[in-house]
Amino acid sequence: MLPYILALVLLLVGVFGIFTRKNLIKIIISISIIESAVNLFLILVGYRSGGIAPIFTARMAEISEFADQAVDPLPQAMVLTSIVIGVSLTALLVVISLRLHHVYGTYDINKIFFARESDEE
Amino acid sequence: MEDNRSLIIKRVSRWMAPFIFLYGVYLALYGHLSPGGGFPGGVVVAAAFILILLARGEPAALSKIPYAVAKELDALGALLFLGVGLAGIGVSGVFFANFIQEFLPGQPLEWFSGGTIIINNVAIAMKVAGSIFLVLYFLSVLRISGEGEVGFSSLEEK
Amino acid sequence: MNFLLPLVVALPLGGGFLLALLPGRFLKFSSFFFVLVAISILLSSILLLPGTGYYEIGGWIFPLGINFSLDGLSRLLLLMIALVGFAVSVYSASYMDLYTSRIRFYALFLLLWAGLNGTVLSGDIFNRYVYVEIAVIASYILVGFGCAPHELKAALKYAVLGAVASAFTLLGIAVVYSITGTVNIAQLAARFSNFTEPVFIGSPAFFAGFLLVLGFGYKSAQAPLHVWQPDAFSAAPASVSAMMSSALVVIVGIYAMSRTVFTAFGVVALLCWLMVFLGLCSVFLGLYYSAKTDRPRRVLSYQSISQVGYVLLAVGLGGIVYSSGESLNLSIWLLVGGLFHLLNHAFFMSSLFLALGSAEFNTVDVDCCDAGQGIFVDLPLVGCVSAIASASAAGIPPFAGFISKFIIIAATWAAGFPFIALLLVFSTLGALPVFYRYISRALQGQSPVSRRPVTLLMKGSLIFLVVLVVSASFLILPPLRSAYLDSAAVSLLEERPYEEKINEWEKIIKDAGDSDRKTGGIEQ
Amino acid sequence: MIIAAVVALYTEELLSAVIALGAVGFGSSGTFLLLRAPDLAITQVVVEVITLVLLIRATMVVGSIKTEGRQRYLPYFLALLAVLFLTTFVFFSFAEMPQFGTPVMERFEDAPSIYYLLRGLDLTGSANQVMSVLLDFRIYDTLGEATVIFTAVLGALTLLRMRGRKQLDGG
Repeated sequence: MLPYILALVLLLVGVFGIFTRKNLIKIIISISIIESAVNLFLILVGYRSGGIAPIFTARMAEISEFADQAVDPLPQAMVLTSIVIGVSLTALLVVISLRLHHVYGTYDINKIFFARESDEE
Repeated sequence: MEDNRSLIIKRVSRWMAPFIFLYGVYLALYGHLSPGGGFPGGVVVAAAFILILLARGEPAALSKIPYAVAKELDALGALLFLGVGLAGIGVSGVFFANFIQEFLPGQPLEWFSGGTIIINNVAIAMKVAGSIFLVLYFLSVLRISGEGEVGFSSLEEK
Repeated sequence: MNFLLPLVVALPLGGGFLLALLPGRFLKFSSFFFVLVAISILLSSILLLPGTGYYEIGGWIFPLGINFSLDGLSRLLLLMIALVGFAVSVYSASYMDLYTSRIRFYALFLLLWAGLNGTVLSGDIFNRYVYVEIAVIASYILVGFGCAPHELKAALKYAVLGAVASAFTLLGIAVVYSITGTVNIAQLAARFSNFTEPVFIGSPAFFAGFLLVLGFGYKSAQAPLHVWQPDAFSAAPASVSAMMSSALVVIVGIYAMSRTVFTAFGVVALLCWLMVFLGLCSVFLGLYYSAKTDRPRRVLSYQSISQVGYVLLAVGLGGIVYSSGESLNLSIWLLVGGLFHLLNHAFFMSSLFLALGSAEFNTVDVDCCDAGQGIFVDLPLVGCVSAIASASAAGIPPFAGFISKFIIIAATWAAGFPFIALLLVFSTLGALPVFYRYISRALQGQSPVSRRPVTLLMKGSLIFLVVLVVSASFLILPPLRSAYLDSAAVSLLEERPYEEKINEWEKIIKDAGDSDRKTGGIEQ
Repeated sequence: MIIAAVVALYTEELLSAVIALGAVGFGSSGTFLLLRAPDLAITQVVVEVITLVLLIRATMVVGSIKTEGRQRYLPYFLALLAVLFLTTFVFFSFAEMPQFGTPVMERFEDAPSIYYLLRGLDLTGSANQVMSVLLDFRIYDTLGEATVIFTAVLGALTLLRMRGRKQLDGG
């Protein structure tokens, strides 16, 4: 149970950060934290106590022995996909926030979102 | 700006870059036997070019991998991946059938095994290398601060 | 016809990849190619309409691999996306003249379309999450396509909150996987119907369902989570707003949500109540804000929130009635009303947004359009299209919008929720003055300076859409209704899809396990 | 890792925050290695490097020290509410959650995972079962993943244009 709870504490830290931080970079960091927490949770689900990596090597004689020991490969494949999706999103967010920084000169979301309309055009 | 990089960095990067590149190719080609695979392989390949870009400047990097090539690599990798799927329809009649494994099964644990998995890993590596290089290239060339408009007019093609 | 199923996703994907490859000088060719891809997707979606079935990708039996599933609901929605997408792509072939790098727009639009088709067809919740991500990432970019500060701000708001919603969706999927050991929807349905204990508050299944409903609810802009939508729809190019309001919001939100709650979890009343709550909130908040504002884009986007709220409410109530087991007929009527309203919403919202976009294209000056005064004076066709579509949206009797709202309200009343039915009557009446004001402001007063004529392509797609808006009412005639709408509703309520397939799979895995145990025993 | 996450959120200097995020990422990479997921460990390291490069690029535009503005209480209240809400849910539902260390194939006989492990080598010929799941059994997911990167990169380039709308004077 403890590992699940640690992963969820990490998630909660990220959620707290999303709500309270005002800096765009900090918000992107919070999103990254939430994503790693979720990925960690998914891997924990597939873990087998005392298991081995799901890669068959020449040392193993029997496939059933391998199947009895290896950890679950499906969550690993899913996490691989979600890590990639996460980094794509981060890249996109960084590009958008860089461009906004050029316009407003700050990463503070209050200053960006409550800027006067006349500044925009 | 071009000449304030230290000579050591330039020399070391000249020696390191090919090895990093080879490591990336290895990760992609042996993904079905050992940990690794197309995505990290592609990123490591891109990292080799980024190293050249950062250590030796823009012209050196673009002489190794021009902007247009990176862009095509990105799209071609994706097309190759989709093409493997469509070839599955052509050969075995099923979308994304592993048709190589079906007709030419390799020996498990040898390099030639897994059928289309190798091709797919290479396709993903191409795609990822192209796209990561493009993003980091444009972000590193982007002006850091200053007045006026930012962005690239070269990207506004009609 | 099942061989067409992979093509419906592969065509827009391949088209998008190829268009991204083209250099900028092939502008004419790329516009032509873009419309050609759109036509071929439309054709294959029409060809897919008669049948149902599944397709196993890679030839793996489907809890093992991923399957496309085409049933009564997904074929209808596939055709709806294709019709709207076709009209929007013909429209944007000349509307996007306002912007730079049109080829990238075409590529991104096709990728958005591919994501939507993949979401509709997928029979696997994790795969659905991936395709939803494609669609929403493409839409984050398309919202900020103009690169002006306010557009980038809208895109940023949408993307930041969307990333959090996606993470929660993934967490929900992880919890589902940990309690059931599968992500395939057919197997999930079998698993949940075998569970002895139902989904109750505090069970992991409810936690997962709650996360999934909230995650998809964010993407369908349901009321407490709608904050991104008006900004995004005001900032995006008109064609993108049309596609997003009519297809994206509905598909990645309502369709994905109801597939999870109904098909995978097996109609959970608690989650249906959550859907009804979200729907009711958005009906009223959408109406309230659309009455408060004068800017046309915002009026339309808040109205869109409100109309999608009707759909969610009807679908949720249908689930509640079904799970209480009182009257199957009534729950089917509720779902039919909801789905019919969903189709109507797609057609009238896309024509309203495209008509407004034509006015913006015509006047060039965006500030003037923002005020909304007299923008349709010089454009009789556009004004006409807008008027017809708003009449349908406001629920004026001969139009399809009236019929669908009437069905929803009547069935809600009959199902024993008179209070909700009265609220809905009130909100339907409340929408009338909003649309009246919208149209009359746009048709009266000084017409702004016209700079660009509205092109033939744009007019053509507007006429195409308005024909759809009007002819949608035929869908409620008994033969068509029983063929399409009823079967869609039944397929949503159907408890265990592809049951025989799952039984086959259980036999296969049992054999594999037995033979394995045998050889293992000999070795030892 | 949790400490690093808290540091990442509460440190004043953006660059140190980014580096603390790096610690979170490398920590999770190490955890993946402990949990017998070497593929993921490699990918996570590589991705973390990219994320760090991107975020450091983003912090380069500001001065080194950036103090946050005046804080309001409403966001804290909302955050506490959300956290409490999630915690309650988690508290109740985790009593029902399966034990840690028992993967799904030990609990369900018909989970696809058993079949991947038993027959993956024969059917796909790939020794690395993660790859055989990723690139053969569930290759359609990977097509989606590749499309996501493609879309994001195409979009990043699209959003880096100098101006998005054409000039008005052209008519």
